[in-house]
Amino acid sequence: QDAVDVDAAKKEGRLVWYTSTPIAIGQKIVDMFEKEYGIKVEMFRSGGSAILRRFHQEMDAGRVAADVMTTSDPAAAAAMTRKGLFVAFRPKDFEQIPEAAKDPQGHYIAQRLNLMTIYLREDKVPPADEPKNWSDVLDPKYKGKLVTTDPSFTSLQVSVVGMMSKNRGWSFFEKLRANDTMVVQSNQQATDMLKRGERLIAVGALDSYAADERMKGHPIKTLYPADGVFVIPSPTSIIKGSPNPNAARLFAAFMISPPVQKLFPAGGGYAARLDVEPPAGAPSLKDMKIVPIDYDYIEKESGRIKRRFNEIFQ
Amino acid sequence: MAGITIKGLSKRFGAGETAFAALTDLDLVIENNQFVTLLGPSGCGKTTTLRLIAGYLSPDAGTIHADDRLLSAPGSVVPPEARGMGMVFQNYAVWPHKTVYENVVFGLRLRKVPAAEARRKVEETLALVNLTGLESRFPNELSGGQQQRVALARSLVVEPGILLLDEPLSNLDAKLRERMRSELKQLQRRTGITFVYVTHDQAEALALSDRIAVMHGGRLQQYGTPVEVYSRPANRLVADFMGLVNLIPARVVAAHNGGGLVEAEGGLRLALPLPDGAAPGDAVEVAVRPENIRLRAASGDGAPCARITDRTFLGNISEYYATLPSGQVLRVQTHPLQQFAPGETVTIDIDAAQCSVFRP
Amino acid sequence: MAGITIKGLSKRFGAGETAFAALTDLDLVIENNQFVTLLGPSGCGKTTTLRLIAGYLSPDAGTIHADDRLLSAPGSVVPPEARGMGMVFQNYAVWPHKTVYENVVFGLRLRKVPAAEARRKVEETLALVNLTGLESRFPNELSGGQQQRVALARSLVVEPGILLLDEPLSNLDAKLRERMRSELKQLQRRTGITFVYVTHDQAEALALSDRIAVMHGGRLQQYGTPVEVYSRPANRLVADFMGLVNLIPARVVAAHNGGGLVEAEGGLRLALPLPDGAAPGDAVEVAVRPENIRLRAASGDGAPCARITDRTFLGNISEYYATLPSGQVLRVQTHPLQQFAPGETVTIDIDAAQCSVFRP
Amino acid sequence: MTASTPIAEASARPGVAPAAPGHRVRLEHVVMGAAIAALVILVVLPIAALLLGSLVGDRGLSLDHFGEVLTGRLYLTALKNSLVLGAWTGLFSLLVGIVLAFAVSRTDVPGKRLLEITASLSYLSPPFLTAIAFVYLFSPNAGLINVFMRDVAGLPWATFDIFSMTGLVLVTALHTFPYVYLLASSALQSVDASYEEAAQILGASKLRTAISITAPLVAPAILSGTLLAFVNAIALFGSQAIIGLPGRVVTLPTRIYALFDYPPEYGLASALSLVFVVITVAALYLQRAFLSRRSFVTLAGKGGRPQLMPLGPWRWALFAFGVGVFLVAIVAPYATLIAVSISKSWGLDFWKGLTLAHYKFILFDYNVTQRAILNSLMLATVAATLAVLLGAVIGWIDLRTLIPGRKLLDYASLIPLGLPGIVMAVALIQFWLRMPIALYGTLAILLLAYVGRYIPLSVRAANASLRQVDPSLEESAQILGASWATTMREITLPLIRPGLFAGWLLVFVPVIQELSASILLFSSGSITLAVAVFNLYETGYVEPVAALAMINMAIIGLAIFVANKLGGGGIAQRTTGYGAPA
Ligand SMILES: Nc1ncnc2c1ncn2[C@@H]1O[C@H](COP(=O)(O)OP(=O)(O)OP(=O)(O)O)[C@@H](O)[C@H]1O
Ligand SMILES: Nc1ncnc2c1ncn2[C@@H]1O[C@H](COP(=O)(O)OP(=O)(O)OP(=O)(O)O)[C@@H](O)[C@H]1O
Ligand SMILES: [Mg+2]
Ligand SMILES: [Mg+2]
Repeated sequence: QDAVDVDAAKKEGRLVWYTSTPIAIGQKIVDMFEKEYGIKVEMFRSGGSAILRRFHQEMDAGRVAADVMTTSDPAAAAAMTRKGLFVAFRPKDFEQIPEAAKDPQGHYIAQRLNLMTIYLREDKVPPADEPKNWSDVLDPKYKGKLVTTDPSFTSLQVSVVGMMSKNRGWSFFEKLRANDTMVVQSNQQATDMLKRGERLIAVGALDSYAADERMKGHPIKTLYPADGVFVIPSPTSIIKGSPNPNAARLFAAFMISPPVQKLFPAGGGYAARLDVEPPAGAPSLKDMKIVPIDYDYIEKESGRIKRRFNEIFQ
Repeated sequence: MAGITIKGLSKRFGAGETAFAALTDLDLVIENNQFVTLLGPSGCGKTTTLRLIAGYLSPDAGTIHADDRLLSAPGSVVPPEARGMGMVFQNYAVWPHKTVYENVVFGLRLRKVPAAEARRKVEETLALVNLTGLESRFPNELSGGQQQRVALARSLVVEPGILLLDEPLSNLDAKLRERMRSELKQLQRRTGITFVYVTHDQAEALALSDRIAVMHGGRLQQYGTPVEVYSRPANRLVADFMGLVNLIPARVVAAHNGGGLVEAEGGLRLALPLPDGAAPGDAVEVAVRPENIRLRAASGDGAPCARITDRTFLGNISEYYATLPSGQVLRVQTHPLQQFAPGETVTIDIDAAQCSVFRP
Repeated sequence: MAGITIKGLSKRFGAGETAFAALTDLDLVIENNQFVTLLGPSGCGKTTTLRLIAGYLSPDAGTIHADDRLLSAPGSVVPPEARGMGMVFQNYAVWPHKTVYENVVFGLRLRKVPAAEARRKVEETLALVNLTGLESRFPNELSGGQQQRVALARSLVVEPGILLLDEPLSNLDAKLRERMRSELKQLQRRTGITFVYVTHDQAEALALSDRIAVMHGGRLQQYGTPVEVYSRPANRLVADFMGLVNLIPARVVAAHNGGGLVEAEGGLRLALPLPDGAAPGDAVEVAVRPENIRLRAASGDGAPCARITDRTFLGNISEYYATLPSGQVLRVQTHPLQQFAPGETVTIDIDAAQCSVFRP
Repeated sequence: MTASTPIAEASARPGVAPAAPGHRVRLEHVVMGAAIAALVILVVLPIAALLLGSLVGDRGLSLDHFGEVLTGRLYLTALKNSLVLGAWTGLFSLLVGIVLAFAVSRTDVPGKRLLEITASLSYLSPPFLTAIAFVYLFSPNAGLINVFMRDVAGLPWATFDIFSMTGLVLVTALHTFPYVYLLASSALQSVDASYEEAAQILGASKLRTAISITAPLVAPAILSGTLLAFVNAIALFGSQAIIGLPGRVVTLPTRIYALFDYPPEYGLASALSLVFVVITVAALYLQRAFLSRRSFVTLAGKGGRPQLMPLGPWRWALFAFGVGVFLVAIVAPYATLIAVSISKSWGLDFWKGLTLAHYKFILFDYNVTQRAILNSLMLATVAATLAVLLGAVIGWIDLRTLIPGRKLLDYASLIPLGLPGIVMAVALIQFWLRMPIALYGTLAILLLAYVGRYIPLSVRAANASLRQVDPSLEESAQILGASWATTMREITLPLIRPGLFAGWLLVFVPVIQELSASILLFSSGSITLAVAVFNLYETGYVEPVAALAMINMAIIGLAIFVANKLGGGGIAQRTTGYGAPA
């Protein structure tokens, strides 16, 4: 377990956090941290891949702006670890994070877990019509009711599309296309389509947004397909050579502290820590079938995956 | 070919306090086949009159008849497209996107003249204005004078009874202008079309017109032949506008039946026709044109003397400033060969028959 | 006050095939205190010459000296701001965002003249051009003539040795123009500044200048006093440009020592000065100005006769077209009171001493 | 005032000092050199970098990227869609713009002020906000208007699918028609009435005159506006992402943007961007070629004011059309955005959940907003100022000097007009990532992008106002002894000040809204308002997005107001009407 020098961190006084954490939760984490330590956090919130692109461009330009980075792309995190861009850091409670969601040396540690599932408008889809597993959505009775996200703009979806196509072949998506599935840029847009009733079923979209809307009172129900959900960690890393290394460590440690971790289930998502309860009314991960993800494959093939997907859906 | 009768025509612009009477109570009879010019300083209402005749404006009072047809009256105006007139604009308004041929044939197309006949007519008209061979040029490939002839041809080809021209020569340089002037005059004589011509150049008006309507401040000042308006101006305004004029303050010494004797300060005495009702003792102004004063070497014959104070050589004319003993300065124009040096004392003869007398 | 000496000045515009010689080999000596006019038809290179003198253009060949200072030579040009000249532009170029006072004082400010002295000078200059009291007006609150005087005052206040004027009167109407003309002339006499004046109006040039440089096609045609260029034109071009002229084809009958006798078709004989080397039998052209032909009632005294074919009343002048038996048409100008009717046969007298003879 | 014949134009051009070589260095040469260098840095180098980037592949220099871009089905479809979108948008802009322009400047249609406001507001509204609003109104199943038509009015055929090429064209055209409108109406106002009167007195009816005389005379302006609409239409990223993607209408900008997703494919993106540059440059070239052939057209003269065409009952039809455009282009999107911004969560019962919480969130709780607003205001102010100064110098070089290649400069300054923001951003990234200076990720690179992207607007504005200042006004200062700098400071700049302020606003407004370049170039410290809006939208916070959008418009309105107060008035009246030959 690695120590954190709180005084040095306070002396640095600020840090820059690149993240794709949903804005409201991200903002809460920042506020809590600032309140706790008096250290200012400059949050750069954008889509997961926009964060990565920015980070890489800055690296190429010889500019390390970020101290801490949280994305939703474990494949990229693993690759960057290999390139030696991150600091190895094992904070307090490191062992509470599942093996699959962290680097053994602590180059990256999951901040939360993202479930890519199916969810739907329960007021408009009768229980009898609910799809039970992924291939059910190909049924023509769902024609014109489906929405999914574009892997070109949503990195979580790259893993879903990559593994689905690897396991089931591209015909799955061709049929999805034939079922007049709408493609949107982001998970939130998918939720939005459901909220307004434009589409009724989101296929391969982030569950926590559905939960968030559910809490606001929207009749949206998450399904956990029998043939497996995708669980993708959002890894947090400390950037090597960043301007505020101590504040970065303090923040990374803070990220997996119980108060922060409890924010996620409170917002409908899954915490990274094993000792934090799942969101209210949602099943525990132990009770679901989880599709294993081959991140090496995803990383190597991502360009091809996106292109193929777009060719099918254009 | 048609005549125009204008009765009591008035036009105001704007309303309320800013209303401005551009034209007031104009009476004008323009006879068939005549070349009539509206002449006056800028802003006197010439264009307004022309646009009323063309039908672009509707009068506030008065009527315009062409022959016996009522064209304009307050509230009922035959639109320009139904008047069968022609108009040549100051800037020619030759359509830049049409060739010469297309410009000229436009009016015939509107009249649905068969193509072959239209072509023949356009060719004839272009020949009339000396533009043969330029049919397929665009206006930007023509000189100013040629453009003006296109504008003319375009108006002439539809054989209007009346052709309105708004300062068509004002954009040309002196030489071209002089040439176009005589072409216009000949054209009018040849076609017999009634021309209503607007200009503020008195030389142009004198050279071209059968009759001149001198306007000022929206009112007609005089309507007459060139010689009448130049030599017998109805008032000071006309005298002044029609060319250089010396105005000599004088006093009536004797008056009889339309004529009389006046005396200016310094003893200059002239026997002249007098305005009606002039009585001895009245103050008047005598208007003398510079060419009606003659200079000769000083002689003791009792004729008034003057000293040459300035001299300007103008080519075909020499102009002198001759100062009378009274201090009155006279402008005199002579043949350039008749030379006097500044400082010289000369005898002056004033052609009293050519003078006009106005009450100041 | 300074003179200008121009030697072998040439200027071309464009390059390669489209190159155009705007000015070719100009030699001109402008003496101190003179009023010199560059006169010629549009495009003859007047403005180009003026802009070369001002330093806005650099010459391709030749030099310009002011007194003994070299101002321009190919590749080395003193910029306008260092020449100490003044210039009045055709459109006045009065700065619309500055008041009359600010316009005029600008040059003094640049010269760091103390405020009090600057104010005094501006006031003096404004008085000189009759603008006292208008100091705080903006140009849009001035008439055209007043604007022009502001432009003049602005140039004069810095006491330039040389004042360049590019068609300063061409935008004015006839009456104002005539007035400004005499004001300009008086101003030049009073200040003694060397004026270089550009115009294409020959009457203006004749009225104003000490010397006139007549240009055509980028070349100097004649440089002389107004009377010289009008009455003794160096060539046909000058004769034609300086005013109306009758060109009568004729043949030399006898020649002797600078003079001789020519005979035109139809038996018109004139004793005239002849160009050098003219020999009997040579074809020549005799140039006669309209005012140098006199008309009188037909007489049997052997003088040539002609028939009046057209007549134009121009106010201070009457113009006749008189056709000789040979068919040659002469334009004749007479005093308006001397009247002949079209169709009438008259006797003509040509003032041979005023004629010029050119080889065709 | 009069026809600008080639000769008149040529002789009105003063020969400025550069004609005399070998002199000591003068200030004007330094300034002009700096302006040229700036243009090279802003426009030429990034494009060169783009070219280089597109040629560098895995195996050294190759044309592989172009090969893929020009054969891949994905890219060809995007290309085709972009062209189709541009063409239809151009056509619609043409129709709407011309009808409104004609109505306002030549007829007695009532409510002209409303039509004018419609056009300016349409131009000012960020198109991606209109797109968001239209998704709420016209998404096929749940769009408010569609629901109303289908379920309440019982008119299922009267529904409209916004997620389609048609929808995209509609939304885009609402933003681009003002180009045609503005250019056409100013041209219509400057057509000398005597051209029309000449046709009338020959017997042509009003309609005939309009068709065979007026329309051809203003054709150059209309064409120019249409091409601007075309070029802008294909460059707008925001609306194409929001409406195009769900409608499976993939376009070049969305394709390029996707190629930038992690891991980015710079080579392909650069090649695709160049395809874009070629299209837009070709369009601009066509436009210029067409216009230059017609530059002889003589507009404006000493004629009277044109008469207004009495339309009779048709005026009400035209008025209804104008009101229709107003409703669709202004009322519908703004009403929607306002409604969304004050609803607790869109989709639930609207009247039960009215709240200002979203305004509070974005203004006070979400710490990005304030920074974004400050950044945007600062960037827009600085960018507009720089662009205007640069534009003034470039315009001056073009109009007042004889420097060889000055036309090229003018052309270079026009190219960015056809560069979609995203392409500009790619070019800048390609270039500045290779440079030793770490510009990337700073406000400076955004500034470069903005100035570079909007330089055409300020150059045009400066050019137009310089044209109205007769060169002799400068020359007369010169001959009195004023140096170049003095002449500029005392004469030229004060005279073109109103034009420069107009140009300033012309740049300021789009910079505040700029999304497509910013989205690639911003970083944590340099986030801008438009990016903040888009980020919120991308992560689904639609209600705060709507609130932020309203704040965005408020800022733009305020900025325009302030700039007008500072720069308008007074001098404009004094200088207009000062007749100087064009
Ligand atoms: N549409 C109008 N509205 C207001 N005033 C007008 C209008 N048209 C003309 N005027 C005014 O009416 C007066 C007469 O104008 P008009 O055009 O007839 O003058 P003009 O004699 O043709 O002068 P110019 O020689 O300058 O062309 C002028 O004072 C002018 O300002
Ligand atoms: N900058 C230029 N480029 C090309 N040609 C020019 C330029 N300036 C003048 N010219 C040409 O040089 C010739 C002389 O021009 P200049 O301006 O000196 O004529 P001008 O005698 O002043 O005529 P105007 O009376 O019409 O003003 C003209 O044919 C003109 O077209
Ligand atoms: Mg008029
Ligand atoms: Mg000139």
